[in-house]
Amino acid sequence: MIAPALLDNLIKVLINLILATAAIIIVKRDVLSLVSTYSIQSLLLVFVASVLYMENANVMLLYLALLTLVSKAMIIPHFMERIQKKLNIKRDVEFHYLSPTSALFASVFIILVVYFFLFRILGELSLSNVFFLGATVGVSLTFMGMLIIFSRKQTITNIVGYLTMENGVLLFGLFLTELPLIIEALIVIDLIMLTLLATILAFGINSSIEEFHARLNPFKRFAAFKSRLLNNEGEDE
Amino acid sequence: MILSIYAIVGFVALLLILLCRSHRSMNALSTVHSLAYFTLALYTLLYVRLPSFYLQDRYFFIDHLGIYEALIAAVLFFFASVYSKGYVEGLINIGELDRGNLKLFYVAFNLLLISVTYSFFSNNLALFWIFAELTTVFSAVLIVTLNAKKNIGAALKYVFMASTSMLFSFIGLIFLFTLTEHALGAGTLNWDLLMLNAAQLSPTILLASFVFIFIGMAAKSGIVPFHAWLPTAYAKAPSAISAILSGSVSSVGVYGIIRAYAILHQTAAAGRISTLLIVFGLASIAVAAFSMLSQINLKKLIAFSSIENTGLMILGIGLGTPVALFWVLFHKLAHALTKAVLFFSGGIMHRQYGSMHAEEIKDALELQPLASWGLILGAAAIIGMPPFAIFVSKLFLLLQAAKLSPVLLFVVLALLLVAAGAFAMFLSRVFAQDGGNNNNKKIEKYIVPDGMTFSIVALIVIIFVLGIFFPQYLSDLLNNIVAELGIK
Amino acid sequence: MFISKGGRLVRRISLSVAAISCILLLAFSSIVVYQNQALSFSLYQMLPALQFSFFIDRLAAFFILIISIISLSVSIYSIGYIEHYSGDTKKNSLVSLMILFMLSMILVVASKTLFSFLFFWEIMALSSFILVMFEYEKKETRKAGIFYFIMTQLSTVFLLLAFIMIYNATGSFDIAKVSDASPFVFLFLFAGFGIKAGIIPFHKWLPYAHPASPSNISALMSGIMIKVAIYGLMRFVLFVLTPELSWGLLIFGAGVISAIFGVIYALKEHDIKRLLAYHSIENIGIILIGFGLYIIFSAYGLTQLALLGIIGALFHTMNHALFKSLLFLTAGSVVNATETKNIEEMGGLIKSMPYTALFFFIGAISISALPPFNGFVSEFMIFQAFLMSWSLASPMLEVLMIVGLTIFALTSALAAACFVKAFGITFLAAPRSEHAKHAKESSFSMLLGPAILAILCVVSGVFSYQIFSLLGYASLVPNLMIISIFLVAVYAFAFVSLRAFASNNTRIGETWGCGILSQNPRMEYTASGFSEPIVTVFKSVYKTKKTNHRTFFDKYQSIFREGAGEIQLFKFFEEYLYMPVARATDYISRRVSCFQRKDLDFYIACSFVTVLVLLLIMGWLA
Amino acid sequence: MNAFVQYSVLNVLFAVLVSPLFMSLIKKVKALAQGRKGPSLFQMYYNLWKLLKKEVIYSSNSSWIMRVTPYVNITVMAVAALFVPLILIPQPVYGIGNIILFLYLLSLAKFFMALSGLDAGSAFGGMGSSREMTISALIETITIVVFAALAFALKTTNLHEMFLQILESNMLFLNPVLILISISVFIVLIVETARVPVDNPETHLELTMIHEAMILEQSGKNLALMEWSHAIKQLLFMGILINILFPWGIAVALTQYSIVVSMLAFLVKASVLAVAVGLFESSCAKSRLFHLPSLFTIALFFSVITILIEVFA
Repeated sequence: MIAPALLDNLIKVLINLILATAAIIIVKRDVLSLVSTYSIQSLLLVFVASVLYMENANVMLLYLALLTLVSKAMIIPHFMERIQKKLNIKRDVEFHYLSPTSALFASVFIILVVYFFLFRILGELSLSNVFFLGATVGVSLTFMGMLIIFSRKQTITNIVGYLTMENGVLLFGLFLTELPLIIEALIVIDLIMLTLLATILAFGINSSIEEFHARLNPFKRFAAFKSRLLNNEGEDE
Repeated sequence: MILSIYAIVGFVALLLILLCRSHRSMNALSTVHSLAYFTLALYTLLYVRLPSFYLQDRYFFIDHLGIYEALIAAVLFFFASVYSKGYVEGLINIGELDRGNLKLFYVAFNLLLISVTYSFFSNNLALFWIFAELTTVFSAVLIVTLNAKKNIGAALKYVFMASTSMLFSFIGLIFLFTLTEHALGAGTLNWDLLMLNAAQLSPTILLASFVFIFIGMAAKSGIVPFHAWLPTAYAKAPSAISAILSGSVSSVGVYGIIRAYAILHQTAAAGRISTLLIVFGLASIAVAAFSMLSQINLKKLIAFSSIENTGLMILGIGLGTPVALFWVLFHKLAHALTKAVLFFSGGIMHRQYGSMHAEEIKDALELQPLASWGLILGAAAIIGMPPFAIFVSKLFLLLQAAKLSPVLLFVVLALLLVAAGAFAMFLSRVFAQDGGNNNNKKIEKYIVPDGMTFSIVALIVIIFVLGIFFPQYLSDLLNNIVAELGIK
Repeated sequence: MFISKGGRLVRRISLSVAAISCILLLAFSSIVVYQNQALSFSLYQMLPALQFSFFIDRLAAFFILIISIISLSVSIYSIGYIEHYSGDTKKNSLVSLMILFMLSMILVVASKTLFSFLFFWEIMALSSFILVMFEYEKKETRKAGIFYFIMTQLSTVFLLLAFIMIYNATGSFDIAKVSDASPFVFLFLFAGFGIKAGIIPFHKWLPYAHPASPSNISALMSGIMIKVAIYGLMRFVLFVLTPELSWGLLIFGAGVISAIFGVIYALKEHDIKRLLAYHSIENIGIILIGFGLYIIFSAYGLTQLALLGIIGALFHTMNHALFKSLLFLTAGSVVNATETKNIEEMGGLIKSMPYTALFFFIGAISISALPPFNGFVSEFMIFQAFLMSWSLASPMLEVLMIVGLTIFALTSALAAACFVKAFGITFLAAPRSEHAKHAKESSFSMLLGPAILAILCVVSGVFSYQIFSLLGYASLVPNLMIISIFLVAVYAFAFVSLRAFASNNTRIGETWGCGILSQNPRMEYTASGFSEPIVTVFKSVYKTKKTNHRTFFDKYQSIFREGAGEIQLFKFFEEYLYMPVARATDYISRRVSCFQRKDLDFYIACSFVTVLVLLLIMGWLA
Repeated sequence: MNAFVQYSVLNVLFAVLVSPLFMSLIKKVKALAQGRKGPSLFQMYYNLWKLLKKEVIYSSNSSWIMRVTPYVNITVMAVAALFVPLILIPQPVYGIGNIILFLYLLSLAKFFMALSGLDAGSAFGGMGSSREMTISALIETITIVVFAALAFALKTTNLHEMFLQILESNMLFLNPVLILISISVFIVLIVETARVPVDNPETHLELTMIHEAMILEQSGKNLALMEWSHAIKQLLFMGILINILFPWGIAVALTQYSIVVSMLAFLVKASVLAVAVGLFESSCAKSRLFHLPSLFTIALFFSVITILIEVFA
């Protein structure tokens, strides 16, 4: 068994790393490295879940880590890279409303606001320090993802922003509580579908309508992901 | 039991659609599907003891509110599919829709029906959240099946705005779950349990979680300032889909707010929530009303009117009295049906003129009398003229608002006036336009298929009847809902 | 009463059915008016709170009487009138909407609950809006329609406010006495009904909507719809609220202003229907003056004078309905025959359309309040109330009465001047345009409808004393029957004696034109010329701006080359009241719709900021 | 009833027969003031007689309005004569004597007259009608206010009762209120009878004329009737002024003696007034149409002053 204090420190390091990836995403202009940074971030999330598992010995967390690993660190980045190669967009250099530096300052501000908020709201639940930090970073990450969405021009970057938001929510959830597994799984699937759709849409924006429909329509071409997910949908009911 | 029948019907319908090839059969299947849902809902309402719960964790349940919403959705989908028969055929003929995409269209259509219905039957709020997200996905697919580049932009807007906000909702759910975990020992997101134990939960955190949930639901239902996707999406979607989007998909958001509000209503935080809802409702009405005024696109006009009406509903919920909620629920029904009339009529105009812009629509009364009168009567109904259903619900909502504050009443009335004026201005502008004498290319008259005529006429009759006849049964049902929601 | 398909015959039948039901209603309501017994019944209950129930007392019956008379004659008139529109569908929808319109007005008046009042009020508004928009192809119609719509909705907004406040005070939808209502209730009611009735400064829709709508509809709208608003005001002020002196003063003041401005604006109009519309404003003003006097005198306990005021107002309501509908119907015939609304292009119609001219003439005499016709009787009562106000206890009020009297007298004198113009330019002298030259007399039904009203105008004037005796108010009016007998007798005497004793030779010659032979219509006095002196006298009211440009051949400016002059009328209310509101609304709307033209990033940023702000607020409040 | 019929016949006949006399009298006074000899006092009777014997010429544009107007005018004036007791004050019945009714009867005549001005399509007629209606709109207002002042002062709206009251109160020349009112009434009289400075009855075919322009197209017996009714109208206003200022001499009961006395008394009083009118006219110049409102304002001013005195005293 590893000492809890060490684990706490480990978690702290991981959380800082996650923040760092978010910062990188905010300032990076190279699309390919954006996607890979995202997959690193997801991987860090998997680590956080595993470390928490070591602390709590809750199998749920392990499953969750696995789910995240498969979906967020592998499937989605892979899919996005493919799309991105198709589109041949290398860089996203335009910044809206916020320049990279001011976006970073804004992120600091966000973290402060979120901390203040959570402190006031969750004060009565008396969470441990680490958990509280995790929750704060989770929510802040969500906001930073949103910040990425509106400060960048390319849809593909926007999707990365959205994914960062998701990661933030996931992080928040990890530290605060764990939902029933089935729900978690459904949520992940849900999010994957959304991401895929958004990616296809992003593809559509930059390609011809025929190509777009070919990619969108699972009945026209194989488009494997889509059709499999649709079948999943049928089972849900 | 009922729920599995629902699932089986949905699954079979989907399977058959996947198998069959012709447009006619796909459409027929969709119609049968929605009709079956309608029958099921009716059956449930009449013969099943409500609320009833399903699955061992009580993830699903059917209570009066759920079945009521499901009923509205089924009716809308039914009319939309009847309408689609001719409408989609027309889309294909003029090349706005590829025949190859037809299957995708119908699959998404039916999946949308299924996910909307199931979102109403979810007891677990996280499950509800999932279905709500799914409705976004399928609606977006429906929007982008058309062959227009602009539709992709619209869908992107929709997906991004709705789902980013929905993530905040999820944060809210996590709050809620944590809260119950701390207060009750075991975390739960089951609505019935939350209702039962609401009094023991901390109002502050409840409030915070409500606000987060509200953000997502607000984006889903198009409340200002999360509304920007709505006019574009409604305008770009095929008219049959716009009707559904307006009547039942964004209704999912309002539904979520009602559910969450019901929980909060049991606690000390109710007052603050009311303020929040009233502020957002008012902002929605105001922005929508003024946007309508300078609108030149028919469908956008109708879309903004949806925002305005949603705002009114939110405001009504915020008032927090049983009577107000009663009429909010009725308003939901009336608004959904009336909007369908408008969108369907607008669809005919779109077929006729290939555009929704005011200056393109000429000689409308001669060329398309049905659609024109549909628009006129629909507009009259939506701005709350008797003898249509919205008149009554608006009147009572305003009565309730007046109880709170006369100033509020005055502001709302003034804004409603602006909205009404916008409709009048737009319609009179449109119908006053004639082709002029110099139209060498005589516009060919678009022959309206029977299914479209039927939908419009039937809906007008329904809103008319609802406007002058209030069935005892409906009033019992609505009272039941209000009681179940614990609004006292 | 509601038919939408079919041909000419069906329309005829439905209009006749409408006419017959009007006769029945007429009989019914006159019985109620005569016997002074209220009756009440509930028709249909939608929800426990929402009842469609009706209650007809003397006041309601009186208004129903008015409505049914006007509807009767308009129905008859419409049989002929609608045939000049093209398209069966269009005609049929006109007929059915018109009947719906009439029905809704009757039901508004008969309503017992606030709910049914509002319900039918809105139906009335909606059907009349569609009717105004009937000739939707025209641009003016569109403008008029919008204007009408906005104003009528505004009126509903105010009514709704008032009704809701009444509901909150009593807890029920009954139109029943409210013990302590806030003055706002009255103000809202006044604004609501005032807009519909066309009180200045809410009057602007009238001169737009009346010319735009078909003439039979104008007759209905001006004849009775604005009276329904008067009914509402009377019903609510007298039976629901407890009138106070200050309310009376407000109503009185509004009445005085409407009356004088209405007629002054009417004088400068050359569009015959717009002219009549402005006169509606004037007459509504007169009715309100009567009503205001009633409240003022009641507050001082002067029952007799108060009675004069209210009976005068009510009788004038009826009279105005009669003669204004008559005028609109005949004006409609004229417009149909000449295809223009501009009176400058009419003239000489008295020869081609003798009956129409006669009916218009009767209407003109009535509206100018000349004895022994009906318009005189009601104005007489109001005058009488004014003149007898010496018994008022408050000197300041008496001064106010004098001011009111002066303006009222001016109003009725100007009205006469205006109708000299309207009748003289339209019907007399030589035709001023080709259209006028070829005008034809209208069909039988288009004469029968106005004929009924014309006869009623005369009868209700000449036999007013007898009518009032029957109702128990004998002492209020002079016996005009005697006067009329005198008039007829003297006329006959003069005629017979001159026929017997004076020369009976007559010769037809050309109008003397200072030696110029062969007069042409351009030498006739025009309508603008006719009203010019009055416009000059009241130039401060019109805010006219006269400009002229002249050029000369020489530098001393003595040999005139050419010149142009123009008179601009400054539309005071439009400039200062309506336009600022419209501009502000437009400005806001443009600013708000800017929001819709931004891109996705902007919206996300908006959501972002909103969420952050919510977060801060929550943190702060927690 | 019987007494009323007797009063009617007497008063109307007297008014109709005597009225032309004063038209000529005023002309005579004006002529004398200008140093001319002037027409005979009965000149107007001769004129009427002559006109009655002439043929009537109608314009081809004209309609029945033109044809009935003269009769309407004379009829209305005759009936209006019932309202102003010249030689006998009867008991008021049927609302006869009411000032509003009286004024509006006169308006009726004016209405027809103005229309007949437009009927022939002559520019003169139109101009006359237009100006007449403008002036009458203003003066009617003032007349009503003047009568309102009377009503406020005497607490009745019936001319008969008013005169009776003045007669019975012994306020000989001393009532300031009545004097103020009579100034206004005098102005009304000048305006209503189309005299200088408002109108110039002597000008023909000049742009200053108002009344004459309106009846320009009338001829023969129709013109006679118009002139005659104009004379009656003048007499009626004179009667009102006389009865306000100096009613004494008028009969209150119907006896032969009193009637004769009151007839003579009236002739004397009216002659004095006619001379005054003539002198007034001679001392004024015709003023511009648009300067007239200021004249009217004087009348309004006096009557309003009267009312204020009544109200505040």
